[in-house]
Amino acid sequence: MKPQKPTTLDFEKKLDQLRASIEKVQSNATSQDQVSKIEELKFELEAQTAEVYATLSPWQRVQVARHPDRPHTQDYIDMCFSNFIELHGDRYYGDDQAIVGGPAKLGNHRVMVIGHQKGRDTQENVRRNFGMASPEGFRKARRLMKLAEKFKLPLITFLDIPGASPVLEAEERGQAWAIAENLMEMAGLKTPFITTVIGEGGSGGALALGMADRVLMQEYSVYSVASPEGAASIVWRDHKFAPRAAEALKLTPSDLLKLGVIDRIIAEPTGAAHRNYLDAARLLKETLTEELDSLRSRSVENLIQSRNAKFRSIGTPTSNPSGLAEDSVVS
Amino acid sequence: MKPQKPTTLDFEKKLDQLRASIEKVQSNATSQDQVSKIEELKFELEAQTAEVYATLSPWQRVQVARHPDRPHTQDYIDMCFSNFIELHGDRYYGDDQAIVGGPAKLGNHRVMVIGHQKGRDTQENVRRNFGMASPEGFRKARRLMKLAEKFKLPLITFLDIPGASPVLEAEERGQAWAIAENLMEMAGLKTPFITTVIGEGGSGGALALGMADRVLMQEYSVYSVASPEGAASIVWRDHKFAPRAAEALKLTPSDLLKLGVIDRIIAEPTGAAHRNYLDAARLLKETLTEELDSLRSRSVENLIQSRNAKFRSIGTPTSNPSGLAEDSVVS
Amino acid sequence: MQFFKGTKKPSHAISDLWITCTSCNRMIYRREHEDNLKVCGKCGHHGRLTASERLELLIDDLSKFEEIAPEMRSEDPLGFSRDGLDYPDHLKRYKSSTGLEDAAVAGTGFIDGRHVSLVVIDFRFLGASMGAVMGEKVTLAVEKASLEGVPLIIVPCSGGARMQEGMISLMQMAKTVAAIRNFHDQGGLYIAILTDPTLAGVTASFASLADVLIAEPGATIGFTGRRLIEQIVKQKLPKDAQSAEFMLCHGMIDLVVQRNVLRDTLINTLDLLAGPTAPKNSQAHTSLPETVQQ
Amino acid sequence: MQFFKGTKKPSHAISDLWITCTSCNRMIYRREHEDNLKVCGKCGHHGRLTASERLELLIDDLSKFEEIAPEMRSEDPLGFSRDGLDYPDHLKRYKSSTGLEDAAVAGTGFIDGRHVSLVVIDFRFLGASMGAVMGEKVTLAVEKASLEGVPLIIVPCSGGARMQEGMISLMQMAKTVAAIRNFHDQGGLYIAILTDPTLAGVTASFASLADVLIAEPGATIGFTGRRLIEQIVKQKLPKDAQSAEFMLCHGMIDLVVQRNVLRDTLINTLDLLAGPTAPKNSQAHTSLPETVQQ
Ligand SMILES: [Zn+2]
Ligand SMILES: [Zn+2]
Repeated sequence: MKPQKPTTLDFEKKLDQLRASIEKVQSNATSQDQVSKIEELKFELEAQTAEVYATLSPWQRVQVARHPDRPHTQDYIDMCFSNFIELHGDRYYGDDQAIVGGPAKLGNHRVMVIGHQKGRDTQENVRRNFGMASPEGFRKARRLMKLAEKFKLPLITFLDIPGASPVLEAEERGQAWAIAENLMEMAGLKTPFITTVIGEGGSGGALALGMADRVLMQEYSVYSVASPEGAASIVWRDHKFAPRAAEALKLTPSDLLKLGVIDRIIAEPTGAAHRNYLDAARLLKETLTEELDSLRSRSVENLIQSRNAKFRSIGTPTSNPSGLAEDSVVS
Repeated sequence: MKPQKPTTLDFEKKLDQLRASIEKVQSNATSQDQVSKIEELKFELEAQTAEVYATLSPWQRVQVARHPDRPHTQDYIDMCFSNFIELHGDRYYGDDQAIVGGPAKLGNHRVMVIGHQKGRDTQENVRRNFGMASPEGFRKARRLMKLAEKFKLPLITFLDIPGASPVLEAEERGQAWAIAENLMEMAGLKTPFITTVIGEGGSGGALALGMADRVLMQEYSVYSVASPEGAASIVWRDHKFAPRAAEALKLTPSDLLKLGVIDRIIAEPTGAAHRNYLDAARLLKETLTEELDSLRSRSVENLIQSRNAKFRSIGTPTSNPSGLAEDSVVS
Repeated sequence: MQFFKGTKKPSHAISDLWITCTSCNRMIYRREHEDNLKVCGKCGHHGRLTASERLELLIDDLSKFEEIAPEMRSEDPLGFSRDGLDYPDHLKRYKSSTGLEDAAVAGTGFIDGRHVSLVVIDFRFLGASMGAVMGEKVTLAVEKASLEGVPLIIVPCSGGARMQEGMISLMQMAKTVAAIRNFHDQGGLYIAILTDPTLAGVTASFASLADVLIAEPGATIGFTGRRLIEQIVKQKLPKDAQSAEFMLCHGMIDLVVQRNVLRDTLINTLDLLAGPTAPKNSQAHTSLPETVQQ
Repeated sequence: MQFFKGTKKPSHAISDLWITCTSCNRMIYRREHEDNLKVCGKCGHHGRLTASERLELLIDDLSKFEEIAPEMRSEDPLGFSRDGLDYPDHLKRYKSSTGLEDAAVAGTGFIDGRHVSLVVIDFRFLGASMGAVMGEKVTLAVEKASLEGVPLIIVPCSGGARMQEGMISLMQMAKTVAAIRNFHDQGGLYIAILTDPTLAGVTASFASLADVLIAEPGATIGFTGRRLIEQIVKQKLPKDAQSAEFMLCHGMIDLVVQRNVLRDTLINTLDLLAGPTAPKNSQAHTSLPETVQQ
């Protein structure tokens, strides 16, 4: 559901001013001159938007990824998929609305789609706990993963979570256990599996849906081991160092592509997904379809082997048995 | 743990009087005459006990099966097994103390033992909810069944439950789901599996641990689709008809052996297990060992096939396609 | 849709023309209620359907329904008698009032052209208590689905165990579940539609083990009946306790679906999980993939 | 038992002779504390053990411990620097204070004559945060256990993720779990002994996926740290929240075991689940049955 009242980030303000000018001219445009003026302003808006977004700092990118108007999982389900049936419940304790999922069609592919779900307004955010999933959400996701495996539906997940719910009740019901069980499930899941970070990929709660054959990120999403605020508290002992932490954590798509943590970046329309839902959805759907076609041409055994080999290789440090390795490079 | 203050059932009263006489004579026995008197009284006690227990009505058998002094699962674990390690928790919600379980040794066999656990005194009964298991108890049992299967430990279970916990909280956490999942687990469990009703085998909560290759009952246990009180409420619309329901339900070991629901009856010492823990345990252990030796000589595939074939055949009604079968018997 | 055309209404006395909603107590014109699939137009209460009404609602063509073991009836394993009424005579009374041999009706039919194995259950027959006939018919339907590689659809309903069959009744839980485990191990698709009420041994065996659990609005679903819980805890339960919506909220079921879109939801679920309809008697198991190489 | 004979104590200044219990604040004679396996004689508080103390406590003979990748050390994948302190220099400080390259020590050894693959973790090294070295060493130990068909014993401890390695740190969760899944699929036995504290990504990956989860008394175990929870909910948590005993009560762990019987409990568990000790390099996988025919 698109937002009723758009939110403007600091660095978007001058773009909003341009937008206001365009509307003003447009509202009483009669002469050919005025029409040209509008065209000119629109061109200007496009150029300035591109410029602003080309030079975002990592911390500004975090703001975009968290933008309250940014499309969420259900928006992409509505725009990219058909025949979706939302399935509910973990069969143990509850139905966590911070995670949604169910079978659907992506073009002609029957798939299982699961994602973190933030709310759009305060009321929905309370219901969805601001997208901070609880153990029963992760367990619902695991149940749906097993269904996907059983019925040989490729799995498509969307990551968009500030972090797993940080309350005592979640601890009591085994937040860590729920996440670990999901990882173990995904490590051997016998079906093609694509994940896309569509907003905030926050820590273990994000990875709990994201151990996929193909890990994609939308252009203005971020994916991080901890929130910049949390990392700042730990490393700088003050959450106000969040912008510096955002820089240091290397949480942008291009950095993570270089680090080998993700496989591909999905472009967003100028001004990011929250300015143009339809184009964002179209670009996402095209990429998902292309990736899915490619994965389906491979055997499930091959997929699982490659999936685990990929995660096996991330960050493997050089082992220097007896400290000889460094020297032996010389000889 | 043996009870401190024994309880006496109505039909045991005259036996208790005899016991009191013996103690009285014993306490100041000096002459040879008195010693002979004691022998005589003891002989009389044995004979009368045998007589009383030979003619128990089904309803009286229900009282014996529920006898507060009757040995419970933990008593048999202590007396028949060694090296027991109690494992806790369902990994979802809690640790239900109405079910205990863990690996142990039965003679030289490494096994997994699981059973319903009633309390001995009020305090323990509160902790163990009078043996009425909750969903997390059944889920703990399922986890231990899976461990047994993984490590190829034969499974030995003890049934002793008035019924699954009948409170709203148990409904909320899926009491029915937990029991059904256990049945599905046991239906394909790849390990030899023996169950013994040691007290009250109450309904689905009992069966949730009891879909075994060999279903045994101790001589003075009962196994029933519902408590006699519950069945009386349903059928006679008054729980006071419990004695009549106990009769009608065919819940005694010999009736159930005839009906093909159980495979074997384990003898108890004269006066039932609560009068003689050690002999009851010895008879139980001998039977379990014998049955286990026999099951271990068979392949797991064969066991599962026979297990399901047995339950498949229970109560299969005559199908009379087109109503012809009855006539065709004549021709 | 010509709904419930099989329902016989011999006379048109006033009491036959109007019924009272069991939920909101308002009078409803019977014809309208039946046109509305027995859902109260005022309060949305979903009335119970008979076995044949349920079949008519779900399958393409009642005449193509091939019933499994239609004549199967309860034996009297315990020699059960209550106040002079023998169990077999008791059953005969229900047969004459319902036209059924027992609560469960099993068979194969088509849903949107797809061959399925199906069980529906009629509460009118002794409160749909589970005895050997229900256990056996469910098991036969599951075995049929396994054998033919078609989806399994069960529409459970039950007040509890069939007391008159004692432990034979309890053992039907084990029997049905063993068949369902085998079906799942083969990769079969099982969808259950829980109706009012689904309780006790039926919920704790075949009913809750579906891949997708749909429930009708307001249906009572659980293990222990409300009356017993209230006796034990000595207080009234909230009105919605054990309702389908309550169970959805507690994570136990997938969907609560209004009866007027039940068949469509079922068809969509079948299409998504089992794939496009294969022609009848096709070799392909419906749950096999179309394009993933194995 | 000659406990912690490896602990070096160069001087005997008064501050070295006495320590203060971090739980009850009472003074304890250091020698007595170490003889008591660093368990406070007054309040029972289980003090943290170093990696070598933990090994000495659990395995038969420290000299037969074959360490895996002892020289492996963190690289600096992000080029991380804080206030002029580069991450590699940061690590060097910890190396010089602990003598370790990183928090995790992995290897193979014997417990009661049984060959096992083992990982112990030392909190002193950067709060036992999980970076690529811990992830890699755990993975290598799991792979070793798979390859040799021996039980896997991990003694986790961690304050959280290694921020300085960013997403590389997070990915260690996936890496370790994939190895553990493979080990479980092979039927391997994995026992974890959770120590104070076991939090965040370590609990949410390899630590909680054991067949048997043992914890030390009073150990803090969970996902989110206490401080963050208290910030979010704006109130103090109960003192025992996230303790081993709390987690036992909530069904998350199997056993809380006093340190003085920990080794015996571990041996009994190994004997029961993996069977009698097989000679080293025996062909038989320890989890295979002795008498059941397959
Ligand atoms: Zn109404
Ligand atoms: Zn202390």
